[in-house]
Order: sequence, then C-alpha cells, then structure tokens
Amino acid sequence: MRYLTTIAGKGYQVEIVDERHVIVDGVSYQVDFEAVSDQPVYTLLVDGKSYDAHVYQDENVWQVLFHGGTYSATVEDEREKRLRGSLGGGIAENQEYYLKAPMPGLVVSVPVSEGQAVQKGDVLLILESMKMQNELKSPRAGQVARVRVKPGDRVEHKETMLSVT
Amino acid sequence: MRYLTTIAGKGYQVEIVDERHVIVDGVSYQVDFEAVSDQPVYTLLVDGKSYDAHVYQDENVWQVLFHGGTYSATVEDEREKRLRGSLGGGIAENQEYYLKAPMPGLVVSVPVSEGQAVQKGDVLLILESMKMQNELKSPRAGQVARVRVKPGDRVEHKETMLSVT
Amino acid sequence: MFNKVLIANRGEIAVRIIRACREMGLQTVAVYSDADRQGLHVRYADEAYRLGPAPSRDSYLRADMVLEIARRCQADAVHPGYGFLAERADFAAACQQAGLVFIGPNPSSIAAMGDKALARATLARAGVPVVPGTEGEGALNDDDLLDLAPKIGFPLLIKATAGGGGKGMREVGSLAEMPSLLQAARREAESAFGDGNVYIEKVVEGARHVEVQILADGLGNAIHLGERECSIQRRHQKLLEECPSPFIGDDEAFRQTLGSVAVRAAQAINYVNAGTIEFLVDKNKNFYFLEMNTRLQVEHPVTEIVTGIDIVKEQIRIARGRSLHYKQEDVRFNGCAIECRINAEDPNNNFMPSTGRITHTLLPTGPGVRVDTGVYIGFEVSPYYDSLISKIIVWGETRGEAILRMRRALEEYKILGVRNNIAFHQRLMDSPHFIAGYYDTRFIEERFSLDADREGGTARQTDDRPDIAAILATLVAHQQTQRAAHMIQRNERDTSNWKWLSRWERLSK
Amino acid sequence: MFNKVLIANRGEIAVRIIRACREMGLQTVAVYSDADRQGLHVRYADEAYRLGPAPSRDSYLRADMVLEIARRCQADAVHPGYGFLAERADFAAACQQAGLVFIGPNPSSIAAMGDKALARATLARAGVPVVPGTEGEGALNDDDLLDLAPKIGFPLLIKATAGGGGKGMREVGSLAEMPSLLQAARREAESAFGDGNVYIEKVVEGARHVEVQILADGLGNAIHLGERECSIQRRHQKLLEECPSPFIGDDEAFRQTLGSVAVRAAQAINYVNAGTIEFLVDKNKNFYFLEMNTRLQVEHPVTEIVTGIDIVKEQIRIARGRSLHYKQEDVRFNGCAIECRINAEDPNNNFMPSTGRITHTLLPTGPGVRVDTGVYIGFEVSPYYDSLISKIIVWGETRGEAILRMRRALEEYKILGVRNNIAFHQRLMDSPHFIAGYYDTRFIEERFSLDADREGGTARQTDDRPDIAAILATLVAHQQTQRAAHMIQRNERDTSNWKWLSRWERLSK
Repeated sequence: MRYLTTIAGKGYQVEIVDERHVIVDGVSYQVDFEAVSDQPVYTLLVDGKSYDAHVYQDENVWQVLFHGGTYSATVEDEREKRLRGSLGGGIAENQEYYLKAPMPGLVVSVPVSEGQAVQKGDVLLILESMKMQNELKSPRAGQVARVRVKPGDRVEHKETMLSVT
Repeated sequence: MRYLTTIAGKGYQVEIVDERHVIVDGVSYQVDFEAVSDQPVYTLLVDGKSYDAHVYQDENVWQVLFHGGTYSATVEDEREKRLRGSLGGGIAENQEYYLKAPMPGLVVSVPVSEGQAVQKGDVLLILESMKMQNELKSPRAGQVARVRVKPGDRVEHKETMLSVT
Repeated sequence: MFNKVLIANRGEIAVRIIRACREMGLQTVAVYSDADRQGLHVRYADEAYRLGPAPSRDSYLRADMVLEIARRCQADAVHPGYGFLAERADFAAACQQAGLVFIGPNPSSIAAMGDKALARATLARAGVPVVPGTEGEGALNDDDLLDLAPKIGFPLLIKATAGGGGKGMREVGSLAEMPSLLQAARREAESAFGDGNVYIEKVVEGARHVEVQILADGLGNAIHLGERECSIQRRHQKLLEECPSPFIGDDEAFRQTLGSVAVRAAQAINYVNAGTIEFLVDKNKNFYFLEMNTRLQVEHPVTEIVTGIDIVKEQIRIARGRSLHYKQEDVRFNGCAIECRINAEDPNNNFMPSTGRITHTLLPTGPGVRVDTGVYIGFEVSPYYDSLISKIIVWGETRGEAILRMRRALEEYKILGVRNNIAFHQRLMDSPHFIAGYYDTRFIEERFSLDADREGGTARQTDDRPDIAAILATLVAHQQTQRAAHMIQRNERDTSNWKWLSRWERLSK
Repeated sequence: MFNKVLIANRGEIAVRIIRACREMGLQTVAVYSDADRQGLHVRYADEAYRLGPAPSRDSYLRADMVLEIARRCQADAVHPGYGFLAERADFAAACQQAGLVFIGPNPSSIAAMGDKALARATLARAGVPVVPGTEGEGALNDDDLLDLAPKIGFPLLIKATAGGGGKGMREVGSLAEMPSLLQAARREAESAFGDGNVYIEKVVEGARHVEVQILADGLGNAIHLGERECSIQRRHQKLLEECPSPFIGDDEAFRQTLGSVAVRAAQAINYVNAGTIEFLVDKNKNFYFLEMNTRLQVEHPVTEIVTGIDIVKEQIRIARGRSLHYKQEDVRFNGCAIECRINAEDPNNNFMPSTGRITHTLLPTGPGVRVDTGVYIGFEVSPYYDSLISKIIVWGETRGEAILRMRRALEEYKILGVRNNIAFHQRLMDSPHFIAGYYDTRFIEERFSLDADREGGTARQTDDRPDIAAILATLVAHQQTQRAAHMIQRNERDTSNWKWLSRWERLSK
C-alpha cells in the first residue's frame, strides 16, 4: 500500500511493502513494529533503532509522541489523495466555525452575542473546569452566528456552544 | 440469595440482601462493593472499613487476597449445598490423582515407573522451569498408573504428566 | 496523642498523608465525594466515608460533614492537606472545639496569614521586607485601588486576598486596562474562594519565586529546611520546583539569611507546625515577603529528598506535642531535587484541561525517582478538581544529574486516556535557559517555546525525526484500515450463517 | 572512553543499566531473544537487536552473536549485568580482543574467582579466613569427595564449582545420603552452568550470609561500601537483603574489619571494577570467605540507597579509566535499606514458578520507595528465564521505619496475571524474629511459617479477617452468577432474532 503522509507541511511518500519493509521517499527501511499492552503504544525498530511511541487519532489527525516530541500527521491512501486533488483546497476557509467544549465544564460568561462581529483572538466564552477559568478565543474574524449556552450552564465534552460564520 | 461460604473449614452463612446489605451468620453489614480497573480487584467498604482485595477463582476455589492474607474460600448456593448433602462427602479420596504441570517446563527426570507403589511425599517427577528444578511430590500413597512423559519432554501448563491411583 | 487521623482531602496529597500515617502506625480515615469512590485514598485508607456529590462545595468543602464523620468514626485528629479546608481558620477552630487535633497551625496563625494583606502588614512590622502594595489596608473597592495604582507604579498585580495558586490574579500594564481586569479577578476569586476581595502589588521585574520551608514545634523551637525555587510558572501556577534554587546555588550566606528571616517571620506570629514563607528575589538578591502558606505544599517532596526529612511525619509529631526531631545544625542539604507537576492538560492546545479515564500507564521507576500520585489505570480524571495527576520527583548528586535523570524519567513515563503535559516538561529539560538555571517567573510565558528551535538552543543533539513519525503514523493507519477490512470480511461470514439458516429452514419445511 | 554501550542482558538489570547509561549521556544497545521482543530493555534502549530463540543457550548465552551485534552497531563497550555471560572469563577476554571495553573486571580476575575452589585457595593464601572444605583441590570425583567428607564433618554443603544462586547446591546430613545428593547437584550444575564439577564445604551453624560491596579502579584505589545482610534465603536463593546488617548494627569496628578484609581480598587479585566478597559470619562474629562475585549483584540497590553512591555509574566511570569518585572516608552510611525480591512464584504452592501475561499492576510509590523492574502490563512472563519480576527497595531513617515502609509498599503493590510472593514478604515483615533482626540462613526453611500463628508471634495486631474474606468471595461469586444469568437472557433475546428471521422468511415466501 502507498500512502502520502504529511507532517508540518512536508509530505512523505510511504509505501508499506510487507510486515518488515517500508519505503519512504524511495529509501527502504527494515522495520519491526508491534503494539504493546493492547494499547495505542507501539514499539518500532527501524534498522535497529528503537522507538517507543504513543500514536492516536484525533479528528483525522494522527498524533505521534516519542522522544519528547509530538508530531501531527495526516495519512492519505492513493484514492483519498486523488479525491482531494480533484476537489482542490481552500474549502475550510469559508466554513462555519463551531466552538465545542474542549472538556466538560461550567460556562462562566459569554462576552459576545449573536450577530456581533469578532476579530481573531477575541474571547468568545469563559469555561470553568478543574478549578481553572479558560478563555476560549475565536480562531478567525467573523460574525457570531448562534449562541447555544448561557452563563451557569454545564456543558459536556465536545458540546457545541456557539458558532462563528 | 443465600450462600454457604467455607474458609479454613469454617462455614459462613452469607445472605446477599441487596446491593448494599449482606447478612453473615445473622449479623447485618452495610457494604459498598465495586470492581476496579476492569480487573478482579475490588474495593469493599464494610461499615466504613475499607478493603482493597484481589479475588480470583482457581479450580472452584476462590482465592481472596487482602491485608497480606490469602484466604481460600468455597462458595455454594443453596441448591449446590443440598446436592452435596445428598451425595455425602469423601468421594475425592478414591479418585485418581493426575499430576499436571504447574507451569510450562522441561521434564528433567521421572524417578518412578508405571505400576510402582509410592508413599505420600515421594518425588514423582522433576520439572525445570525458570532455571529452577522443581520436585513434584505425590500428595498421597498409591500406585503409579500411567506415565505420559519422559526426561527431555517439554510440557505445557496444566498438561497431565502421570497419574496415581 | 492521637491514633486515628481523618484526612480531609483527596488525590495525591491524601495518599501521601495516608502513607505517612500508616508508616507511623496510625489508623487512617478517608473521606470522598461521589467522583472519588474509587480514589486511591479510599482504597488505601483503613476506613472511608462518603461526603457528598462531586462538586467541592458539596463534598470536600463541607466542614460540617467532615466533623460529623470524624465524630462518628471516633477519629482524634484531622489532616487537611492543601487546598479545600487547609487554610480555613474557622475549620481549624471547629476541629479543636470538637476535641480533634488539627494537624497544622493554630487558627490564629491561619487567620493572621490567610488575609494576604494583613499578613504583609504583620510581617512588615516584624521587619521582614515586603513588596510595595496595598498590604494591610483591608478590603478596598475598585475606586480606591484605581486611585492607589499609579502611586505603586505599573506593571502591578491584582491578587485575591483569600487566594493562592494563581486564582484571582491578574497582571496590569496600565491604568486603562485595570477596571476590566479588576472585575475578572474579583469574579475568579469569588468563585474559587467565596471571597471577591483583592489587593494590588508592584511587579518585581526579573523576579524569582523562592520559598523557605519552616518547621516549628509547640515548645518554641523553629527551624528552616532551606529554600525551594518555584519560578517555573504559567498563569501563576507552579509547574516545576527545585531544591536548592540554582540562583542561590552555593551562596550559603544568602541561604541562611533567607532561612533566618523565614524563621523570624514564623516566630513573629507564634507559628506552630509546617509552613512556607514565599519571597520574591530580584537579580541583586533583594528579597520581599510575598505570603505565607500555613499548610503542607504540593512541592514539599523536593525539600524532603534533599534534607532526608519527612515533612508530613514531622507535622504529625509536632501535632502530637513532641519537640522537633531535628535542630538547625542537623539539617544538611544533599544534592539536588527537581519536581515536575504532571497535569491533565494539553500543552499543544493552550494547556486546556483534559478529563477522562486513565486507560494505561507506565511509571518511571529505578534509582533516584519518586512518584506521588493519586491515579491509576481505570481511574476517571473528573472535571471537578484540579488537574494535577502526579508529581515526578528526582534526586541527583548534582543539578546536572537531576536534569538528566528527569529526562529519562519523563521519557519512560506514559499516561494514556487524558492529555498531559509530559512533553512540555521534556522540552523544558532541553531548554538551554533552564539547564543554565537562567530563568525567572516570566520565563515560561515570555521566553520559552514548546517549539525547541525558537528558543535558539541546541542543548541536546535534537533527535527530531519527522520521518520516523511518518512511518509510525502510516503503520498505525495502515493497520487500522486492514483491521476494518478484516471486520467487513468477518461480517460477510456471519451473514453466510443466516443464509445457511434460511436454507435449513426451507429444507425442514 | 566509549560512547555506545551494549547491554548483554535482559529484564530489570538491563533496564537498570540502560538508565545509568542514559543519565550519563551514553548511547545504549539492547539485545533480545524472541521471548523478549517487547521487553522493557528493548523499548527503553536506543537500539535493539535480536539474538535468537527464547532459550538462553540460543540467545543470551550466545557470546558470538553478542560480539557480532556489537561490531555491527559499532558499540564500544559491553555491560554484562549479572548471570548469563557476566562471569565468563572467555567472554570478557573476547570483548577485549574485539576492541570492546568490558564493563567489569579483567578476565584473569573472573577466572581466579570463577572457580570457587581455586578462589578459596587463593584467598586463604592471602590470609583471608575460609570455611573448611575441599577448596583448591581441583575437580574431585565422587569417591574423593566421599572420602574427604567425614574429615570435614557433617552437616556439609555440596556446591557447584562454576555456580552461584543456589543452583547445584545440596546440604548433606550424613555420609549415607551423600551419593544421591552428589548426583543431583552435578546434574543441576551441568544443566545450569554446563559444568558438573562440585566441591564440599563445612556448614557453619547459625550462620549469617553477609557480603561486602567493593569498588576498585584501574589506578590502584579500592574502597568498600559496607555490608549487605543476605541471610533471608530459601533453597539458597536470596529473597530479601538489607543494608546495614542488623546483626552488625552499630559495631562500626567489625564493619571496618570486614570491609578492610574485603578490600585486601580484592587487592590480592588486582581486582578492578565493582565486586562483592561474600562471608559467612557465625554468632561469635567469626567470619569466613565464601566466594567473590565478580559482577554487579541483584541486591546492589540497598547499598546505593544507604551510601548515595550509584554503583552502575561507578562501574562505567571505572571502565572509562577514571579514578574512583569517592575515597573511603567519603563513604557515609545513612539510615537503612531493605530489598524484597518479587518473584513469579506461588508461596501457597511450594513456591512453584508461575508464568503468564501481566494483566494489571499497581506499583507502590511515594517517599522512600524504589522499584526496579523489567515488566509492565501486557508483558508475558515466560518460563525461560529466572522468576524475578521486580525488586522493591525502601529506605528508612531507622530499620524500624524501613520495615514499616516496606509493609505499606507491599500492601499497595498489586500484580495480576502471574502468582507472586508478595504475601510471603508481607508475612515476613510481620515476623517477630525478622523484626528483631534475629535470623540466620536457615530461618526461612526451619523457623518461618506463612501461617502467622505458627511462629507464635503477635508483632502486629493481626487483622486476620476470614469473615471479610467470606463476604468478598461471596460477592464476587454472586456477581459472576448474576452475570452468567444475564448472558443467558441476552442469548434468549438473540434467539428471538432468529425466530423473527425465520418468520420473516416464511412470510416472504
């Protein structure tokens, strides 16, 4: 199988030849790869070098942790790559942004109201969790479309609280 | 549900009234009992006292470990108790004894042969595992019925190696 | 004397205290909220009783319930840990009235130091230097504070009078932004401590946060156990502590000066039990009293490891009326200790708290590594309490050895199920500024970056290997795809059973 | 100087050595058998290479493969750990010939001490007292040994010349039983070491097994790090070690006598690196040389904790040609350390080894507790290697504190998936004889019982609670029955789907 794996904007052509061989950008590596403890923890030997990594998926992005580094990777197989090629980029730009609760918590305040224009970095909502007040900011400029919560509300993890168009 | 639970020869009449109440030999206890970590580890609060125990079944006997103590318990419900009552005891005495491998290992020697009379405590077989030679002894007097292994054989855990009648 | 101790706390510190009690042959009583029925403190204690629902105000802050449980189970002492009821003078007094030994200072000392403004005024009178601010002026309203601010000078800090741990704290750069920040600070203080009073204080620039651990018995003896360096902070939350301070290093004279000022401060208020005097130290080694913590602190283990003195056991001995186990000259400092606070928060997402069930963990062990934790596999990290899940404390003969050891401990440590800040600490251990001991309280927010390159350092031969990460991500993704394909195949087989069944039914008609 | 170390071992000791290397900035290379692909040493090392199939002779004893891997990965030093190739003079020599630094003594020292009989003769000549026996008489046959036995006197011990760790050892009470025991000992020695030679030695009655740790550099400096008490043994396998020996206690003069004899013994053979001189000490403090271990030992951590000296790092510094980091007068003994060896063996079933997958573990942590282990959740404990799964080492200011701390550590420790001897150590911590320090090498086999009552002790308020055990067993059994019933109900529901299907099929016809 051939994949295009992208980390920090750089693409790697990764071909999985068989259980023991991987080709990255034309260079062949001998690998020995096993999951550990029935967990998303992996031991990988690459040409004798040992890597003990935690790899998990978070909304289509693979997070890879080892040696103190965290790498965010997207992995596309050939079909997905072609599909994306035909669609072109730039769709995400104009999509509505949904502010979802990053953890369960208590809404402390919502300093914006529906229809209000916001700049990138403006505080949209203050959420209290683990005894900390966390300011959630707008990732881009736009207009507040809908506010679904009010101060005092308890929200669940990933619950949508408001949106910016 | 009512059970007869036996530890070290002493029987306990245990009635499980509901999730929170247990009666042992007529005395009522308030209990709070939960499994931990999806493992056979349990946290039990009995009238406020906290017990953190490992409980597992080993061939019909429940092994209960807490506070440095190991207790072997048999638990019978009322039906089983009646059944046993009607059969009477003492069956086990005349049954054939099967010597099973207590762990995987290598048979080092078999100092007995088929038909040979043995006394309680006589060495039946020497098994090597984890770099130790372990002498396996006869739990009772009798006659060696069948020897299924020879020196040099590798045996699996619980494999029957010989029997004594 | 007492024999049964109720620990009015949860998490790692409750476990820490239970361990000390057990090693002294004392019976232990845990209390728990509904979120903590399976807490390690419940599992490890001799007895455990429910306080109430998960939120702190319904459980760990319910002083009345704690006292009722103590009475019911015939406990004869209470250890409050840190946070929750630890610095509530009324609770300490209520314990005493109920005939319980409170393992901590007298209610009067808690009260004297609990009001930060009053504390600063008290110590200023005793000749301890304090940071310029509105200390001792009581509860001022916003107008008064806005009036005083320009006289103190900017930048300044708004701080919660009842506060601690960075809650209700805001930094103010100019008069213009002060009103809204005052409002935010009061709101946070109100929510955290039930008291919205704040005061303001000059910002000491390039300051280090250095604190001195003291012990005082009821017989008039008081000693200090040297200092801890706590300048590695983010949003005024400590993230890492060291003993000794690399800034003080082997300036033994300065250490003894700070230590004796701390002892004098404790004596000024007839302090009994363990406590901490916090100082700000500027680059010229001018120092200012900041506040006194009248309790055990999160970071006490670094002092324990360097001095060999078990601070919790000393607290218990003092509370039992014994004289101190050590004289000042017995206190020796051996090597260096570092503590990293492992929090359930995501350094890659603005340190947002993370909750969930711990699905896997692999603890660092071996020589010179201590772990204090209240979590284990299967435990649910809830949103109700602070995000501290464990503390890694290492010892080294030298600071260099301690840093190298912390690196390897962090590399070994795995916690799955909640996001955590291990990677943050790993980057910190590689930071040339940190390694050089060249940092102040603003270091993390202003000069440190998770992206190693940006600090411009090359302290370690960076083994940044995105190619390996690409292989790992691809192999895992590939495996997942294969497994999904396999499951579809299996489902097809399952369907064939249905086909077989229907055929059988047709035949048997 | 060297920068990349190959660790020719597995399990906890390989992990221990990797940690030391990493903390010194050295690159590490692990080697593994097929049973250890997921070993912690493989996961923690910078590089890892396969040796061969699981049995030791096909993997960890394959000196040729180890050297080939070292050459291939350009390692420049080898640490052998303990066991396997650690005391093979030919391997040490082959390393040197291959241009690798062997982190251990010279091949000549290994050879001189490796033949136990020759070692005893050598040291007897150097004026070190030895136990009467057939030392220095070479490989004797059974007839010779049976001839010499009555002259030495019974009881006596048969010991493997190449041996260690209790393998190939038998105690003989009379001449009559000696022939069969000789045969058994030779068979076991042959299987364990590939060498069936044995010697005989008088049994010192009421003896304690006390050993002295020494360090010697290549520049002629040698020091001792005090003694370890290792008399808690079963079938000549050590189960628990302490530092200092409670028998020597504060008899500083005797400690220094033993220490200087040990240093003299090391110097007699120009010993370099870390080593241990084992003595038997009788109740009148007469002492006899037993053997020298020319390697790192399982129980080295108790010495590390009491002296603050990292023995593995010292080994590496010595191998790098440095002079010792410490002089004799720098060595201070602080408090007391105890190590419990946690083995995968069932104390309730005659200590039979147990194998299997670790399904759950909860490690003891907190102040004064060190764990050295090579296993983790999901790891498979195989039958191929020894049964040691971890070592719990505690420190206490006093021996009493260390015992109390070990009690709480053992109580906290959980390992599921393999049977283990934690309960055995818990009973030992409650034994009045052990607590009093009143035990010799025969204590476990002759006077200790897992059944607390039989020792006649009441050291702790025994909280033997069979009623609680009855409640626990019944609740778990009940839960299991309920769950089984529930599953049957579910299956009934499932069946109803089949019924539904057949009805649908009938209708659709």
